[in-house]
Amino acid sequence: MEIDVQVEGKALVACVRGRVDTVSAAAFEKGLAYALSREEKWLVFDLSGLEYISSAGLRVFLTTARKLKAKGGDIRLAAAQGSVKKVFQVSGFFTLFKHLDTKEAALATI
Amino acid sequence: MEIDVQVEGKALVACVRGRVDTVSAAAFEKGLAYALSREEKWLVFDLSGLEYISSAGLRVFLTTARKLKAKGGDIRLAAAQGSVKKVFQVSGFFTLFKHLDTKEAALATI
Amino acid sequence: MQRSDPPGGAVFIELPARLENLQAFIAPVLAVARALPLGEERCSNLELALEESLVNICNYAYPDRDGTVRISSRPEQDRLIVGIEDNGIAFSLVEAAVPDLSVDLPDRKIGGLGVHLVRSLMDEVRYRREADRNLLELVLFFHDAEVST
Amino acid sequence: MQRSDPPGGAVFIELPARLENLQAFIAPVLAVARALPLGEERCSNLELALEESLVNICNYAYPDRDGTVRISSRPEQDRLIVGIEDNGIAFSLVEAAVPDLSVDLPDRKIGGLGVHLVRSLMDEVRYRREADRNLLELVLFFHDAEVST
Ligand SMILES: Nc1ncnc2c1ncn2[C@@H]1O[C@H](COP(=O)(O)OP(=O)(O)O)[C@@H](O)[C@H]1O
Ligand SMILES: Nc1ncnc2c1ncn2[C@@H]1O[C@H](COP(=O)(O)OP(=O)(O)O)[C@@H](O)[C@H]1O
Repeated sequence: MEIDVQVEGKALVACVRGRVDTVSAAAFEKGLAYALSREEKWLVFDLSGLEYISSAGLRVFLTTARKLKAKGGDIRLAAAQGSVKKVFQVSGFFTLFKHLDTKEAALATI
Repeated sequence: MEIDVQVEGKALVACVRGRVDTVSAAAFEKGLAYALSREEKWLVFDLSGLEYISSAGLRVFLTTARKLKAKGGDIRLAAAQGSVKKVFQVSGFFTLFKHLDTKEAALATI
Repeated sequence: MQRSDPPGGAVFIELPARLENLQAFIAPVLAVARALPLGEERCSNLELALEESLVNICNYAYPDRDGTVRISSRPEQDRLIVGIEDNGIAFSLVEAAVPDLSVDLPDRKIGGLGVHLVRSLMDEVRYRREADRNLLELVLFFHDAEVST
Repeated sequence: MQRSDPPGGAVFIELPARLENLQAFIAPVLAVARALPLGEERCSNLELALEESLVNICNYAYPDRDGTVRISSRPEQDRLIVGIEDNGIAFSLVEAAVPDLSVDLPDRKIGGLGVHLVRSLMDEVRYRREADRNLLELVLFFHDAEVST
């Protein structure tokens, strides 16, 4: 799992790559702590490089979204691929969160 | 497997960390190409961070030493630990090459 | 290479039910699956279903003692069956309640996705309690486009 | 946790003899070994012996066709036995020649260390050819300081 967070306008973009599983979910959550400590309240997840996610990782999206909603913001999902996209969909994440094909499209919805 | 090579006086020091197995031996060899392309003909392997080595990795030490000997130099081994040290010893490497407890001691023999 | 043997794959592993053993359980079963006409996406679904069910056994099946898990896997004619057994507390992954996924974020349960994912991503999930053992079976049918006969 | 079950470990895996399956063979056997009174250094020796013998089967046992390897592992009273089986060309790891390790670098053979390491690091190595199969057994006795009885 690799994550890097960058400011793009009034939002943050978190680019997540590799595997977020039971073992690496804690590192994923830690990697987001910086994003949550900032004043931006919108966070776009660029998932184009995410290869695998399990429920321990999905949980982090839910808790992160709750924290940002409490500030008046939210998360957006972008560019989930293949089996990862299927997992998000089956988990109902595409009704909870907007999912766009690209990071740019996701940023444009904010 | 991680390797970094630095110049120390008239020798090079290659610090090898992690695992050198059948799969990563090729990357190990590639990481040494830079060292072999330089004019220094002495190479000290700092093995303090090496956790595992299999015969595919041992082979790289032998071929590297041959190349340096052809230039009038050699390799030195330093700081092999635990089961890795056992593997070098059983393979006869401590009669082929000088092994010292520290990188500094190995550099002092050149 | 002149000809191919049948892919040949079978796994039986019993190990302590501990998270540090996750990959030791999952990697061989996935290697069996990858040699079968399932396709990469369904192999990835299987990996996820294995992780979720094994993690739950490690976390919940043995609340007050150590215990083991057995995993076994072998292709049948038209399907891969993976058996997962433990002798922890009775738990039916087939009947367990799953969270309501239609509610909005404030009311949405944070947990409970693991069981839901296993049931959604496998073609068939069977459970029975036999003596003091939980016997779970995950089934994937071969019906990938790449089937080679 | 109130009490410990016996460590409980057993492995049987058959997979195509391919380097990409190395970890799928090795990880479960190592997990069995790590739950036994062998100590970390001897577990690492076992990892190496498994890698060397499996890599050789992948590289040499099936020169002109695909084939499989079976690995099985189970603790007996005072030892861990790991069986490695293939039906490739006959090869006795016990009798194979090993390079002369006393000669100096110019004369030293570059290969041949794998067989030598397996024989040096295991407590016992047994080989027999049965029908068209190679049956190799690697044995480690429990005699680590941490033995708990
Ligand atoms: N093997 C098991 N043994 C006992 N209880 C279990 C087992 N697996 C799951 N459970 C119960 O089912 C619940 C839902 O599991 P799951 O869907 O994986 O979500 P989570 O683990 O995030 O709660 C768990 O919280 C636990 O109470
Ligand atoms: N399973 C096997 N089947 C056939 N030949 C083998 C097998 N294992 C090893 N050999 C032969 O024994 C030789 C020595 O093997 P090894 O000590 O691992 O060194 P290397 O693979 O570096 O040559 C190999 O080169 C090969 O010719």
